[in-house]
Amino acid sequence: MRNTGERIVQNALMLVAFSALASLLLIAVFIFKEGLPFLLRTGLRDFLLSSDWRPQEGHFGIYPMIVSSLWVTFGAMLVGAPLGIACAIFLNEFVPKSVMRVTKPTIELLAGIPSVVYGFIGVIVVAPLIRSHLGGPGLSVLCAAVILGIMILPTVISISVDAIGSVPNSYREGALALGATRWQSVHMVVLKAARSGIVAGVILGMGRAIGETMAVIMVAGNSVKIPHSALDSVRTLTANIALEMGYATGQHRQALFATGIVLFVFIMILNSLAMAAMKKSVK
Amino acid sequence: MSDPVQISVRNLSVYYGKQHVLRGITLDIPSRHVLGIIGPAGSGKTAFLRTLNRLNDLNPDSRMEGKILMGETEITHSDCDVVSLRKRVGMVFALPVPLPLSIYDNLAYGPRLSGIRKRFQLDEIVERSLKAAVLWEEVKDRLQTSAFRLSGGQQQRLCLARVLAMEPEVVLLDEPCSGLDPISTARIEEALMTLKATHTIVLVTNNTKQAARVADTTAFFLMGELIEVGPTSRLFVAPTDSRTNEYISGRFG
Amino acid sequence: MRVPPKVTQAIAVALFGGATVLTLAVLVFVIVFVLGKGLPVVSLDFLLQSPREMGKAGGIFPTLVGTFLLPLVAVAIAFPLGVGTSVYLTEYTVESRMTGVIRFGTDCLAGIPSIIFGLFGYIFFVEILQMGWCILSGGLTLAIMVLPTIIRTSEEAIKAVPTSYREVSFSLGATRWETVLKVVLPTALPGIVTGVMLSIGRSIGETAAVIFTAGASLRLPDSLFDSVRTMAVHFYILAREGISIENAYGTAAILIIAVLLVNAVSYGLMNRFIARRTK
Amino acid sequence: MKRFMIGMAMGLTVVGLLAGCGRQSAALVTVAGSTAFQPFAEKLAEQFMAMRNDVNITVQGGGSALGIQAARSGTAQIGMADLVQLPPEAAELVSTTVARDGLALIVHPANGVTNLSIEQVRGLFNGTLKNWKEAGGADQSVRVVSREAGSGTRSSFEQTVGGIRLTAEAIIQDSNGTIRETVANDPNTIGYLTHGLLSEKVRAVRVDGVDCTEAAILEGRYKLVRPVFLLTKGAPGGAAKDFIDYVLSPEGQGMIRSYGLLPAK
Repeated sequence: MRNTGERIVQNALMLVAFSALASLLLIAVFIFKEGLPFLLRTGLRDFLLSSDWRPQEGHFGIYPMIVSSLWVTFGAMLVGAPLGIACAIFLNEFVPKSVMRVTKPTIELLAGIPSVVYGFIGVIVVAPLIRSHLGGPGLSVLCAAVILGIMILPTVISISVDAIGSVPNSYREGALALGATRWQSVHMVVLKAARSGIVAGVILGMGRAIGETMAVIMVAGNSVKIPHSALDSVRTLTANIALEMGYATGQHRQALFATGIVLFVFIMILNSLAMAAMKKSVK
Repeated sequence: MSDPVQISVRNLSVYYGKQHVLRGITLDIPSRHVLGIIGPAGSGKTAFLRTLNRLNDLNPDSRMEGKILMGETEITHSDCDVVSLRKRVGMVFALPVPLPLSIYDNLAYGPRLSGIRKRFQLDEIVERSLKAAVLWEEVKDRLQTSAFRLSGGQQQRLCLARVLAMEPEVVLLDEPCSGLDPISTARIEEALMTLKATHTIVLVTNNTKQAARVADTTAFFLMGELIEVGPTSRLFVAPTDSRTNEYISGRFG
Repeated sequence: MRVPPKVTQAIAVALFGGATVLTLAVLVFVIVFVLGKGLPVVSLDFLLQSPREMGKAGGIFPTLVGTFLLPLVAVAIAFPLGVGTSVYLTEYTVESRMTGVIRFGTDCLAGIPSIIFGLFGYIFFVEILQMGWCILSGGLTLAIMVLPTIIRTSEEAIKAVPTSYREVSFSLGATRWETVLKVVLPTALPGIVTGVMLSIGRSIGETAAVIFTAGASLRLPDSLFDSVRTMAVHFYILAREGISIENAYGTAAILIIAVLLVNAVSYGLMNRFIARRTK
Repeated sequence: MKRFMIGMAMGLTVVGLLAGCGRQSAALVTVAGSTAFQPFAEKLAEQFMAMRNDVNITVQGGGSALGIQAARSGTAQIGMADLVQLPPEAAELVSTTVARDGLALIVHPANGVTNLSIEQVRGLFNGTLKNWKEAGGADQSVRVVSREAGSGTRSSFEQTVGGIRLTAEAIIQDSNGTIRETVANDPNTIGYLTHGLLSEKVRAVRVDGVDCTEAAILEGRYKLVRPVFLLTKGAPGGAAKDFIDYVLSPEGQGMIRSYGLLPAK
């Protein structure tokens, strides 16, 4: 009786263990099922490389959205990565452990602020500043980059802090014993050892930035065009889906799911890169 | 309490992955008897103990050959019900491991698994086991406090009592006194002397003096091999193998 | 020309210190800004009344209910699945290609943007299963979204349970499941709860996935098959549509307090857990 | 063991619930579609349910296209659409005109322009008029705000103005409210919204010299007008019919009028 019970439990647990994988596959299957036929019909080149997005006239080119997504993500990295990494180095190497123990959880708490709140602050505070001081509509690449850069800070900081923290103290002591200053020991020894962990943090931050939707819709302006400057209004892949999904039928709707496929592929590539970097840092 | 059993080990080999940790052990352990096992670290003593209750099964890399009979049961057989085997063969580990429960619940853990739920039955088992492990007087007023509150020596006796509460036929002890002070050690040995009237006991120890004090028979393991086994009185006075002599006289190990 | 090491050290400290202060200042500004504008709006009536005129007047009570129910449903579904998965991975199997695949799937799922979850939930639960926009559709979608978080944190917590506990339990004649149920899970509980709290926090703040699956109805739900609006969605709609900026701030303040509270509790639990582990 | 069994039982219950959830109770009516008509539908539903407590009406937004789709698939019993021309896939649905809606062109209150010709509107939205100077305003570049592709308001607007091919520079927002907020935040923008949602934050400009007022629309002088349809699969029946009848009743039409839309007839 007990053995049968055990066997049932084991099999049930094994079934359960596939739930995450099954969900992933289910998601992939349904997104692809809705979008792939369209993609094949239109052709990858026409879909990915055409700049003409006029769903009403049957033109579906998402090149501007791809470029915009990349620019916005790149901008967010420019804002978030240096700040985040500097913050992680400072907390790990230059302040007492007690300060770190308070600061790190505080920063991680902020990861919980809903993205719509960040987006709203972008509209109310950041966009008007850009409009009045730099010109343009305010709702722009720059605004999105600033807001997303702030949003990914907790991710970058948290993972970088862990990566730097896991560098053995003997490395630092070795450098310090040779007469290096704290900074020399950091940039010559510690950062080299923690590099892949930090890279992983930055890549995961990128994943979050490229996948963010609501905040971006609020601050990016959503014009369908290839941006010429940081002050131009743009539409990202995610915004394209969320903006038009509710109103789309037929081909238009399939095109949005196909946009989802492109986004899905982007994210999978980024995740694989991050995982590879993490693995390297474990070694 | 059922009759304690004789254990016979025939040509037992154990592997941990590629490592050959026990090589062709053949050994008999009479019932109501204390077998002491001595030997330096890495000699396979613990691995041997863990085959007797099949705890090695938890290590997916482990593999064994040969045969062990416990009474009528061939415990090395793949059909052997290891769960009921482990109820017959209790084990005390080198370091005391109280479960994160109260003293009472630690003691009742085994009996409850066997389906004993009635409070008065459990109360009775708890008291009897604690008395047998010479711990009752010290803890009888605080059975509901966490087992972590006890001292190291008390914790180890708690572990012994927890084993006894299952009413096992065989008790395995893996260097039970390695972390304890002399007074606590004496308490444990005191308990063992009483227990051997009713149980078969296998005591692994790296303290040769303890083996000399407690064991009826002593076996000497070295690098996975059984070098010599014999009555304690003889083995310590006139070992037949020179390596045994060197070990007990403290030249290595 | 070489800059003396002492100077580079001073520059580094100033630069990194400055960056840290800036980061903290920005993040604190976000909270203070929202709470400063929002808290004056908040009152007992605001919390307990139903919204009138789409939220221009009245309170936010139905959205509080929605914010409470959706994460609850999500966790009720994701908790057994997530903990079950982590128990299986840690206790019932050895590292193999299969566990590698499961881990890879979990990691990938963790990286998927919420809009994709929204699309999927809309297509699968709302349309194909014909559940419509409802608490259950939203809860199921969120459950998939937070599943990786629960799996990962539970796995960490379970791995931290000393092997000796398991050996003792087995040596006392417990089966694997009995060991899991009586020793492993109770010991790992604080860590598991942390994962649950983090998941609740994420569900509370989610907008994109919720709006597509649970809808945005302002009515008080009668059953799991009714549509609800969460505070995050309510805030989004109020602020975006300019219905009432004051009420938007008020909603955001409550939302932030709720999320911070949930996160703070989970960090408290985690710290207690780590303290116990290192003892 | 026992706990495990309970767990299994709970799991099965969840599966059972999932399987049994195609459930549509007779008294439940879902109305989905046009975000422009959504606030009106919510109010109407509120009042209707006050009289009929055996009916539950849930109102969802999502847009005209979604309204059509939801009505076709049965996700909603009633779809809301506010298009000048219904798309071909709506042919199988029965449409009932329940209101008319004027589209107001809006600018920031500080913008000097008060009147635009249809030609100028076309030029602004096509991106050929790039500076407010060219439309009689200050020397500032024009920023156009429009709705997303697929929006009923946008296609109605483009159809009534005619000849619009929206400039790529246009900022896109996904609802009337967000258009109004964006225009209210930036003095150089121009957008459009349903005239019922006009507020003091923005100013409506005259089109060909005609103010966007109720009277002008009713008299047919103001050109930018579109109908609002409620769509049902087959002739409306049951609670859905009762609700549509209520919307068309003098009381319902009065309520539509008092909140800024125009009656159907």
